[in-house]
Amino acid sequence: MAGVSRLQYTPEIRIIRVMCSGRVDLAFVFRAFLNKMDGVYIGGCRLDECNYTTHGNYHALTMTLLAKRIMEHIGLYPERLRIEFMNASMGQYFAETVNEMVKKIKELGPVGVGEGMSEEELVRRIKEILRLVPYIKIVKREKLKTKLDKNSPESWNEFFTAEEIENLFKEIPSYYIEPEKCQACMTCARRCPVDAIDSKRGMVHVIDQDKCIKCGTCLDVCPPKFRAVTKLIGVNVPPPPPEEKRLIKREKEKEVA
Amino acid sequence: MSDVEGEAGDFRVTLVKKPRYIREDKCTGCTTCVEYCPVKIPDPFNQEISKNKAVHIYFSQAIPLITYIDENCLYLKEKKCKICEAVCKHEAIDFSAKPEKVEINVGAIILSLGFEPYDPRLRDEYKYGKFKNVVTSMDYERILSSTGPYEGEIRRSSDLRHPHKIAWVQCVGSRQVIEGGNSYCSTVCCTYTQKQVILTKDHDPEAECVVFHNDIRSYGKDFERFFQRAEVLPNVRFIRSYVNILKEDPVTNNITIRYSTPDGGVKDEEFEMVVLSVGLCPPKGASLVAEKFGIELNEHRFCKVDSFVPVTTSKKGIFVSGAFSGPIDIPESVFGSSGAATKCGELLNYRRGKLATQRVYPEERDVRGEEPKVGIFVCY
Amino acid sequence: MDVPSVIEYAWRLPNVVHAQGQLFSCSTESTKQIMEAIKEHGLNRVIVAACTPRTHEPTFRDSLKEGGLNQYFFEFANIREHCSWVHSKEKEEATDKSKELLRMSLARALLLEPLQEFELPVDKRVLVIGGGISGMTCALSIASQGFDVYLIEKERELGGLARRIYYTIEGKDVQSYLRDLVKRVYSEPRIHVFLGAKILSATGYVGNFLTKIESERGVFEIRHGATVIATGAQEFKPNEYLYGQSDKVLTGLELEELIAKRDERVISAGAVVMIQCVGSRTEERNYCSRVCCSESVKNALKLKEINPNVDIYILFRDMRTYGFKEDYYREASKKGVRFIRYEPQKKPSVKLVKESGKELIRVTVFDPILEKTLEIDADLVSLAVAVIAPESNKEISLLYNAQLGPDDFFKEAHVKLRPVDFSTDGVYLCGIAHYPKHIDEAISQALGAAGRVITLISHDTVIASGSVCIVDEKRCMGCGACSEICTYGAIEIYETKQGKKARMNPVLCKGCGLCNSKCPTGAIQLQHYRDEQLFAQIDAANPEKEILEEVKKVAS
Amino acid sequence: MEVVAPFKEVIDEIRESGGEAVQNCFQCGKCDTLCPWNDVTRFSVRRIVREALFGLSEIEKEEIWRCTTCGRCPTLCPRDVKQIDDMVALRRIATRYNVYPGPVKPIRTINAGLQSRGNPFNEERQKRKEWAEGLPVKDFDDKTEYLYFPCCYLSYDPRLKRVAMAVVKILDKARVDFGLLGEKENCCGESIRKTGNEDLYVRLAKENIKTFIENGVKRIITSSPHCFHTFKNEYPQFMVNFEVIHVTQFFYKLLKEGKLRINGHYRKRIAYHDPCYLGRHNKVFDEPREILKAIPGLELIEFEESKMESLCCGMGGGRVWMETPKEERFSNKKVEQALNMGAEELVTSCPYCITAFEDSRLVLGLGEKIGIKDLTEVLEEVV
Repeated sequence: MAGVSRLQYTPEIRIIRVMCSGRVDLAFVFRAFLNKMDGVYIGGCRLDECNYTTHGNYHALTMTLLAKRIMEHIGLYPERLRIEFMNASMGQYFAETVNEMVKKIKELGPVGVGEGMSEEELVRRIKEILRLVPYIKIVKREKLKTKLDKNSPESWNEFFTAEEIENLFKEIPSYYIEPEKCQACMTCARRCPVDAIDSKRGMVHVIDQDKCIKCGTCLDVCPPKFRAVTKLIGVNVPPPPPEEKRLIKREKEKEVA
Repeated sequence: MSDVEGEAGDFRVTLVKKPRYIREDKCTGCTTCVEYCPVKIPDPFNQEISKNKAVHIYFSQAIPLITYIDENCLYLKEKKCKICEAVCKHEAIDFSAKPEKVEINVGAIILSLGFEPYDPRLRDEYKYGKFKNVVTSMDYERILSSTGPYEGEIRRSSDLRHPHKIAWVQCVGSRQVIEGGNSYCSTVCCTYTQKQVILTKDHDPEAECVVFHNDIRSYGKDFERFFQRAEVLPNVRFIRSYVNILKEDPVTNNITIRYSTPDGGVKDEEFEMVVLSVGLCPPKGASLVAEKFGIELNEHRFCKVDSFVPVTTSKKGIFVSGAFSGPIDIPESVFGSSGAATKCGELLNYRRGKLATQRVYPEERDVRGEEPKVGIFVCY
Repeated sequence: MDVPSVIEYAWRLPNVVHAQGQLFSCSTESTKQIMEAIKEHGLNRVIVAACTPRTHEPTFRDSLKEGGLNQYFFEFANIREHCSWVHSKEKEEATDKSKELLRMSLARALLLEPLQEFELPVDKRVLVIGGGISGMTCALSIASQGFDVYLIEKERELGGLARRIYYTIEGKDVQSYLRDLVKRVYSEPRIHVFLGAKILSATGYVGNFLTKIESERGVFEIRHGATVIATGAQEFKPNEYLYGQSDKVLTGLELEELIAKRDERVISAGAVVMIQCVGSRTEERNYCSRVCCSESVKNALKLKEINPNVDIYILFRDMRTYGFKEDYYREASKKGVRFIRYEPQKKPSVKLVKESGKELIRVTVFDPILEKTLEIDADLVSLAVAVIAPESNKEISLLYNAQLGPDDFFKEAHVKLRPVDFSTDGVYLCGIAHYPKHIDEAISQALGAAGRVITLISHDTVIASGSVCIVDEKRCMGCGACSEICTYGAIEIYETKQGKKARMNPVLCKGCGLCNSKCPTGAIQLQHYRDEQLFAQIDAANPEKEILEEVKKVAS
Repeated sequence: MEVVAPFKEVIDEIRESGGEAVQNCFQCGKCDTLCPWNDVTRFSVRRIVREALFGLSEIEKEEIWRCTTCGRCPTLCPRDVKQIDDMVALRRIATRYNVYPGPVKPIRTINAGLQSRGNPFNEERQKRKEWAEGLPVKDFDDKTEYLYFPCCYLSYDPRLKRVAMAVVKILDKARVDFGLLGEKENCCGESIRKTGNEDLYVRLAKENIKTFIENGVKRIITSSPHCFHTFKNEYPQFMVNFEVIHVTQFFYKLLKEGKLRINGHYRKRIAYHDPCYLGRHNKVFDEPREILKAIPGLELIEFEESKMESLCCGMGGGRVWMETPKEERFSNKKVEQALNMGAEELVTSCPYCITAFEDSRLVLGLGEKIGIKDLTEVLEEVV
């Protein structure tokens, strides 16, 4: 409607179309910041006026609230992210809120620069978040489903707390395959959704920590008789055994024999 | 519609299409002509609150989204001007256009003439047109709209200030056996008023809203909850009393309303704006249409319908949908229109699909393995 | 804005083999140009930089089809609503922004994939659940247009609630209308009636439902393309105002029956009190039952007709005789029916008294205008009880994924735009299963539902969008985050050898993509809006990035 | 909280007395917002109607005597409750039981006067024509075209006699063939009927009708809108139809036909007050205004509430005979309004209104500041 009504607003924004605000992924937000976008504006339908029946806008809302806390956590101004709910006739509202946001962001300065962060540091921190998106989705899954009270937006801010995010990042687990226990059965590798497990027949399996999304599938599926996968929290993952030492015992014995 | 003859299954209808003086195939809706047009007119879509030009787009979501030239055009009136023709880059202006006669042959007819909002000028007591800040709900609807006369800001015409205390007067022209009124209830006003109250509070959370009524008729699905939603808003009052729109302050143009209290007294209260919740009247020209189509009207001059099948008129092959059959709201209109359509289907089923043709597309090219080859087309 | 410079910029973008300006892209002439350019330059992606996809996306997709290209290779850059119109005073900025939007579109376009729309066969038979006036009306209309209808009714007789209604407020004879309707249903060979029916199971989706029923005629499996829910509603039985304790206290329908039968109690009654909003507009049932005000007025007028000397008092909160029914409200007043308003905090009270050997019901109610409490001795008290949704709605709701509202009436897909549809395709709604309404309104809606059904089943197939979600089973960890939020029930989690996996029913998917953003692993992707497509578009917004190298890699 | 039961006998009595329309009421309260009493005190038409619906009317209270029958509420009542009929019905019951509360007591004397001498002042019949002595007016006979019916007030009241005289002078100037019936006529009966004394009204009316017929009256000019209203709208119940015309209508007609010419100037700012029975009840709004507008030098100003909304002077419905405390008189308000608008004279065309306004002028001590005139008096000065 802003367009049709020829309402004038500031030209800094670039609109990307999705069919539902619920489609806006946590990763999209940080991907935008990674690309030096100074702000992200999410426009959804008015709450309880979902075009589908899924009420994706409520999900977009919780996602936004979470993203804002994460931004704070990594030292970005949360004002760089904004969600607004509107219907097709609210062109004026759209124009106003966009103008307001752009003005605010101009005050904050370019992303990272405004926060006094070096470019490298900014990229490093955002990339780290992007790497953890699957983990965050898994851990906060229940909470992200919450249908907040649309009549008390003042309470939304408290939905995710800084402390909670603090803990979220403190408790990041790592999964590690204990070389002594691994029997190279390949179950975990087959089931790993992101192909993060280096598995060769007869060789101790190794989790590629950069690829790992911390879903814990390997831990779940490792046969109980082996119990080779462990979940580590707050400790560094031991380095994988060197290639030459990866041959499992059984195979070694075979070789010796 | 100038003429209709024939019977169910075979009607011949003659239509006269008024010229818009704009070539639909050439106009891009760029509105350059509007910019240059020297004739300012009260905007018919914005209830004549704001101005538009003699050449204009009817409203921002009009289909097609192109201009038309109305009868206020200097050239049409006095053969002067033609500035629009000079500025139009698309050669879309066509003053030579003449009314076009179109004859169509149809098997069934659906009358969806809609309704006419009640004109409160019919009675002095409403002070419409007399007190500056008394508006109808239709006016207010436009005032609330972002494409409205004040671009979505609630303003009043006397001083263009934002009114913070607004009264709604219900049953304007409805539920009354006084001359110039309608005896029936218009069904939609209670709920649209609640909507307007909610939107007003959205615009201005501090606003004080008072609705004067005699019964709240939240009879439709989810209407009761909607009413409660409006009712609990801070500074919103629903007062059970019809009112007397008493006086206008000569300086502030505020309006004093007198209402009755159940204890046998009255109270005077001043408002910055008064909205008349006008009812629904039969469409203009209903009698003429009825005569031409040979259908009957009811005692309220709405379309007379079969009391069990409310989409059926008194004439075979002619159906009715929407508010022409009586005051109804949008959902009722929508299923009624679907109902009218199915009645046409029943009537014309024996020749279903006879006029349809299948479209054939060329076979789809397999582009797998091709390097992307992009074509870009930019529209001026 | 400066269109030539935008075109010039377009030529500099990678993989662009053709760029041109058009005066009016959506004109027939221009779309033909696009078609020809596809053939001439062997285009396999088309970007139109013009207006909003809301209006013309179908037009251009059609041009691609005409050009022999999959329609999903089309991408729109909205440089009108997003640039020229909203930045009309900043020509330079608008031009630059257009270039960037074009670049972003290109990035996405390179990653577009051909998608197929599904053509699902449509079974032309229709199941109508509920043999009341709505169900019968709907069935008759569908059948008269040449389609078979299975009309199932849980009772052993057709007619529904209308069997208990004798006349309308306008004075029309409901029973004879009903008899005629039933006769027409039975004489219509395309309507197959099943009485005493119970639904055992229901599966399927738009165009292809399979419902198993048990009825007087045994167990049947019915294949049908569309389902109409016309299950009606029922009368609320109150436990206040001495209902059930005194035979002088009746519901509105019970009174109507006495009136219709010219029962002696009605003919000899000296005073009748009607109490409105019994069980409606309460905390428990926070809705207005819509019909009761007019029903009471109707009964009052009928009573006055039979017995002009009877005193009638109608105790109400708001009289809701909307529309032309207002005339009957006024008529009732004129005939001496007394209307007394009560506030919910000061509900009337009812007690049994003996007055000169005669048993009476004494009703007391506070009149806010008199500021006094009125005491009325009545021979009969009629309660305008709520119309309530039957318990069985819940079951049917689950069987057909037909949503219920907060009061357990069926919930339409959209109040105004789709008032007889469900958000589940192929399932429709009419009558008082939707909400209490008068007979004419129910009929109107029943015909409306018939119209919607015909719209579906008059086609041999339905087309489902290609932009639906798909699951990459390898990447799926079976966590269920997707299926739990899909209100369309399009995703199911099932067991495989590799553990639990999500499975998509593309027919049910509406393409909102919520599941996509819930999926931790990216296993579920909304086609046409895949992660990498949107990432590419986001990345391309970055003016510093030498675009598209990465994208090109992925694309090829 | 007081508990009451509907009182069937009273309900029936009200209905029989003509108050059936109370049952039309849907309690919207519109009447109370329109009623002029609510400008000066607290008064609820709605409640009286409601009480009547349940037979709970309190006839011994002053409330049922308040209504001035100004006609504002019935013209805008959405349910056609006919408030005037309802009020009269209640007064009929009170009259039947001879119940007149304090301020209404004078009605008894009025009744006596009307009964014995055909006028509310209990003045001698013979004096009815005294005012016309020495004026160019003849007695009405069956050859006379118009009967001029001046009303009791114009006949006996010293202030209002001047109005009657003015009428006669104008008629004479226009060479109208008219005459008086003098002692033969009775009060028209309008106001006594509104106090509920239907029998007396019927007697007065019948006597008048008899007189009219016997004397060959066909056309009647009246000065009082009350006579005008009764002859025109109520006497037809006795199956007679006289051609009734109000002086303002008649004078306007004479002016238009050129039979009457305005020669003089009248350099004053004038506010015109619409009498309820001329305006609201009979829609005679334009003729008086047209006459005033035709007078050179006269500046006509309008009240904020005029025509259909005109504020009643307070004298209708028999209130002219009842006692109204000073602070509750509508006429005081009206005179003040006129003064505030800058009017030099308040002009109207009803004897009751003039009585009320003259009284207010006196009570408010505005003797010098504003004049009160009948339109006839103004016209007489310029023709």
